[in-house]
Amino acid sequence: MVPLSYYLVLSGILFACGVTGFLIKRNIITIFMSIELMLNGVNLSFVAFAAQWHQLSGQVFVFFVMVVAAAEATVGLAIIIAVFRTRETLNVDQVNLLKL
Amino acid sequence: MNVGPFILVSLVKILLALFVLLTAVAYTVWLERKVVGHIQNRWGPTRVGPFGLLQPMADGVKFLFKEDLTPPHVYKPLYIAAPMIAVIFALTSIAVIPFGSWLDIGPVSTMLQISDVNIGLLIVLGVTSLGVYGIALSGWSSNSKYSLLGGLRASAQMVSYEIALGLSLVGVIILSGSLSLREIVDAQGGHFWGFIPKWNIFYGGQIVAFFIYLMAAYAETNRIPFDLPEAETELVAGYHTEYSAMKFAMFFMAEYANMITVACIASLLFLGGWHGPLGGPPWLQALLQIFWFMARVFVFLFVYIWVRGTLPRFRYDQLMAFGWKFLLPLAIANLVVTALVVALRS
Amino acid sequence: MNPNLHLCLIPLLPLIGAAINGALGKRFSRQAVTSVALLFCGAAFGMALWVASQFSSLALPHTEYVATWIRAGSFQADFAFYLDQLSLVMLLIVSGVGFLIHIYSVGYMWEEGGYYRFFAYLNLFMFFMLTLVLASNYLLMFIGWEGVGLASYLLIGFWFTKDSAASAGKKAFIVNRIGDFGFLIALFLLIQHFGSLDFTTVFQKILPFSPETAGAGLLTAIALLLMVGACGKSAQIPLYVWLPDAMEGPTPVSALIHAATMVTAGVYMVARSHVIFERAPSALTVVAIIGTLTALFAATIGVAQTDIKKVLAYSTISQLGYMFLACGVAAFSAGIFHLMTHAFFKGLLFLAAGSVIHALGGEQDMRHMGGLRTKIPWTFWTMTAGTFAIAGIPPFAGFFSKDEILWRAYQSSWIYWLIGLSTAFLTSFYMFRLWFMTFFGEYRGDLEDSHKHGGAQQAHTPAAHGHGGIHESPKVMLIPLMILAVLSVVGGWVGVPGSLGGNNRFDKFLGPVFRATAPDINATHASSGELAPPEKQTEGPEPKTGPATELIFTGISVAAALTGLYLAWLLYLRRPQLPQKIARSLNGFYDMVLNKYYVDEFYATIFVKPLIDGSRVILWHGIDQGVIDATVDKSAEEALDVSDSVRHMESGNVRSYASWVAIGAAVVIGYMIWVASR
Amino acid sequence: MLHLILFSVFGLVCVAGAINLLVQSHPINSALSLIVVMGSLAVEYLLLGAEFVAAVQVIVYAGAIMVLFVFVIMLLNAGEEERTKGSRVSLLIGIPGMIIGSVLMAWILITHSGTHAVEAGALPGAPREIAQLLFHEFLLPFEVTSILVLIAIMGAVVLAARPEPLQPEGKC
Repeated sequence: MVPLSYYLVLSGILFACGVTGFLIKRNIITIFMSIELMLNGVNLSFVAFAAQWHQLSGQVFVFFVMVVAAAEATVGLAIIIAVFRTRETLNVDQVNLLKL
Repeated sequence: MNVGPFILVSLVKILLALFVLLTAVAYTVWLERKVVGHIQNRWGPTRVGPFGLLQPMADGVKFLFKEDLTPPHVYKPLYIAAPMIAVIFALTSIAVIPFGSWLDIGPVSTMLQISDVNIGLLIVLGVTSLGVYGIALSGWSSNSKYSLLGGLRASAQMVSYEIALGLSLVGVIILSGSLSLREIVDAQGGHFWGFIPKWNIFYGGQIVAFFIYLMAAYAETNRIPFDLPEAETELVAGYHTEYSAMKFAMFFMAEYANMITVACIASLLFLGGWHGPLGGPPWLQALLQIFWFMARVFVFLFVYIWVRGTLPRFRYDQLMAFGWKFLLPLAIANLVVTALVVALRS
Repeated sequence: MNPNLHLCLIPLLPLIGAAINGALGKRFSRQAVTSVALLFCGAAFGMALWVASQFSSLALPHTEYVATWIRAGSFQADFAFYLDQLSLVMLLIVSGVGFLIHIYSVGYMWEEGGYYRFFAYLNLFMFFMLTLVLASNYLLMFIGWEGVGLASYLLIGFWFTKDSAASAGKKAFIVNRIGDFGFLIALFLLIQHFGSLDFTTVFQKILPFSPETAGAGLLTAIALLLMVGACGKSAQIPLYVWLPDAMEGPTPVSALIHAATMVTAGVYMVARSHVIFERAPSALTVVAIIGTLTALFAATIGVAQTDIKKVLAYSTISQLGYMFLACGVAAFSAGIFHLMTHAFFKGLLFLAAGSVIHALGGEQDMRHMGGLRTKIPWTFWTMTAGTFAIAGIPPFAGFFSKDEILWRAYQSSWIYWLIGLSTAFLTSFYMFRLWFMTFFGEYRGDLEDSHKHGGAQQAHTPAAHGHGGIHESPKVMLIPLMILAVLSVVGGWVGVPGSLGGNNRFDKFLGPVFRATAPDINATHASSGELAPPEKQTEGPEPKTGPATELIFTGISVAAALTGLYLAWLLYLRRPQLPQKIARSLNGFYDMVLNKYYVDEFYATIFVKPLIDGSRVILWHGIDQGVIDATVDKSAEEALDVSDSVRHMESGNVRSYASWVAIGAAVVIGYMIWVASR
Repeated sequence: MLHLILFSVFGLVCVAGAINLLVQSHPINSALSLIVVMGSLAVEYLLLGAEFVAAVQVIVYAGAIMVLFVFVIMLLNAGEEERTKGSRVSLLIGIPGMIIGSVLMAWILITHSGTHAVEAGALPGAPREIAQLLFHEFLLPFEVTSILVLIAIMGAVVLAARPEPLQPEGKC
């Protein structure tokens, strides 16, 4: 049987990876994917806790997280496309005028 | 049932299913060539074997022995991985598809299904939705604009139509109250008004959903009239322009395997699965069930080919508009109506 | 219990009209604007008439509560309306004359720009004036008070492109503010001492007071402050200066606001709060003195004016003086009576003058008029009626009211009477001077009958009208003139004094309002309702009463009026060169009069200039620039520096922001872990 | 036992995928590794008995969202990400930061959150129960999220729509 803490550690590691990716990647899309990675880590801990405390609501929260992630991805990618149209680049270091 | 026999039986079933599936793929190709040929007043393959029945073998051999060349400037790892992804995901979904209820062979009594998952339908959907990666990656990795356009089209189109597809299935799920394919089929047993079988397409009034599913399925499997990703008149061969030999064959197999999966799902969800009129001893029952099931799948595939022989190809914006502006609202409406009916009935 | 008369509708109807015209009038055709304005104003008038018809069946005073406006502790002010004889009279005058003048304006303003604006303002004025008249507490009255001030400001400055008009509007507004200041303080005193502004409540609380004969007291203070307000609104010394300049506005405005209705608001207010005044004799004396002085003073100025409207303006001031004189001698009903007649004939005179100006294409200087009798007969005849009325020639309206005022003044003190009499003489003199100069003799203007275009005239006043050549005004202007003419002939007959065989019905009608509340020490005065003008007065010499004496005095005043007529005829028709001679003979005095005793200049040097200088030096340069601007600028610079130093954190690089966020999150998590692990 | 083996295998796959996401310089590789992460996460969910979540994870995340990512990457034809000095700095700071952070977190979690065992299939993650919960207790959040999605769709259309459409709309 697997201790709960293992799952939490796993999710923590994923989350940390996400944060790091967010910080060190230059490509907007990759940064976005790092965000998704963080969300996944959180989801894992949600499900783990749900299984731990026999609370289905944990899983329900995962669905909400997914929906939000989907919405966020939609809008974010649209923004990326718009940025790319005007800037011809996806490098966040060159997208530093805070306006299109 | 202890582990040893279980694994054994499962292995046997997997091998059987795979064999059946691959042969089915091969002969679907043959069937298509014959039918389309007759539709177009040709003979189709006739030389290899009687009625060209051995044509698939010949094709397979040809593909195996052709030179497998990889064009330069391709992104190799993905270029190689893409067809595998496609075919793997296409074949995987067979794992949860039941061909019949139960089969008793001497001591062992097993269900005619590799594994019965209580969310089988979702798994099928998930696997098929993963299938898009094969095409998209192939289109991107082979570093050619035709392929890229094909891949783009394929991914956009498949993602779009997946929504309508899923929504059309939800009606059935509501009716049968389960996600397990087996239970869904069981729910369709019996008759109403004495003679009409209680298939969802009749009984649940899911005929609308059925047609939505039909069109969405054509789009999902990139078949005419929605075969924009490989529209030879616009992009040479779409996403598999740069592929040859076995890799190309894999895409081919993937496509037809997907067709078969879709056909299976359709017959399971809408056409009452393996329920049929005749009765008899148990072993005969089991075989009959498989037969009825196969028959439905065959009919469905025939319709596929028939449509291909008949209809012209859409324009891409028409395709998208059709998916988003017609199918999706229709599916939602159907869903709402079904939910209302169920809610009122209970 | 009285039936609900929906009095609130009377003010609201014009407001609706104003709203419609003001909001949408720009898009309307002139016909549409006209119909809207006339419809709502006429509806108000009709309503007033209906109320009058119901009046006899009412238990007075009749109040209607609409809504609670302010409730602060025990103090409460409502939207409530108050109807008694006094407010009914005012209501009829305001709505009736106002309606007539609306009709007149249609003809007069037809070619003007901003036609819809004009009528929106007029309706707005009607709304506020009716509110003022019908208000059941001082606060609501004050709203109307301020509102009419606003409306008059807007209307005086109607031709705001004309510098003089704009400044005249401002002047009127500011001077009124001074008066309102006094009014407000009076209201505060009332709230402080009686805890209410409601007429009935306040008066009930005041009734038991006995007159503060011995010098000043609370009531005297309140009364005087109210009087200050009245002075501002009704153009009495020392706050009259705005009224002559107010003639910059269109003539109908002068007629409606600055002759018939608004300026009489002060008189109405004094009469309304007569309960207070009656208990403050010293205040009454002040009122009377101010009234008399104003009357005489304005009359003397009026003699020398040559601008037809200016003459009328000063005559208005002096007539208002009469009314205050009447109030000052506690003859409120007489004051209101004169208010009514004055509304008729002064409105008529202004409208007729407007018709003359209209006929001469914007000419206002009497020296360029003359001999118009034959050219604009209708105007002439109506004007004649007005002139005779104001001059106090029997049996015209002015005669009765003025005569009663004089009589009552005499009963109070013969000085008032003497001054009043001389004022009456002067009044008839300058009015007939105007009359002769305008309509008799030969035409002195350059605008000939031949329809040549008087572009010159049109240039110098926007009132100029397209068609040069002298012409009679259109029907729509003449009909109100005729109605008013009839009214100013017969208007006085409701108050024929007993000495002339009538029994002062008007006085009787208003009796309940004024008598019932008189201080109890002169109960005789309270009881003397039947004998026409109440003769027994506590203040004022004892004898010289009785119809005979009154008849004599009537004769004297008529004689004075006739003398004025003769003199005017002599000077301005018979020997037109005489006036110059006389003017030369008493040179300095004439100039002084001509320049209105230099009052404006005086005010300018004493009040206005110091104020402006003080504002510029202290308020503007000192406080505004020195303190406020300085602090603001300084803080802005500080903010600039700080943000400049912090700015470098904001590299615009997304990842740097992200790292800030991450660091923050890390800190928080660390803190939580620390807390948890402790 | 089997359980632990499965967990650790797929957990390792997960971490490997995550690391790969960071290491890879080409977005499409990162995307693929992220897909791998998601797939193995789905397996972890299965181990936790949340099979419905697992399925939805595959369908929504791997099947829809990541497809969208890949699509955009293909559409913009994003190439290798070039290095900038900022990136080098952030590498120097970020990588150790990540390692320290995750190690710290792991230590904290293992030491503080005792060792309750999570048994497989602990609870029936069957769609039926989840649906009960979702449409009764969490009805309001559900509707709100649906509105959120609607808004997101509109926003995406508005943002991505070209100012002057080159061809009739509908084409992505």
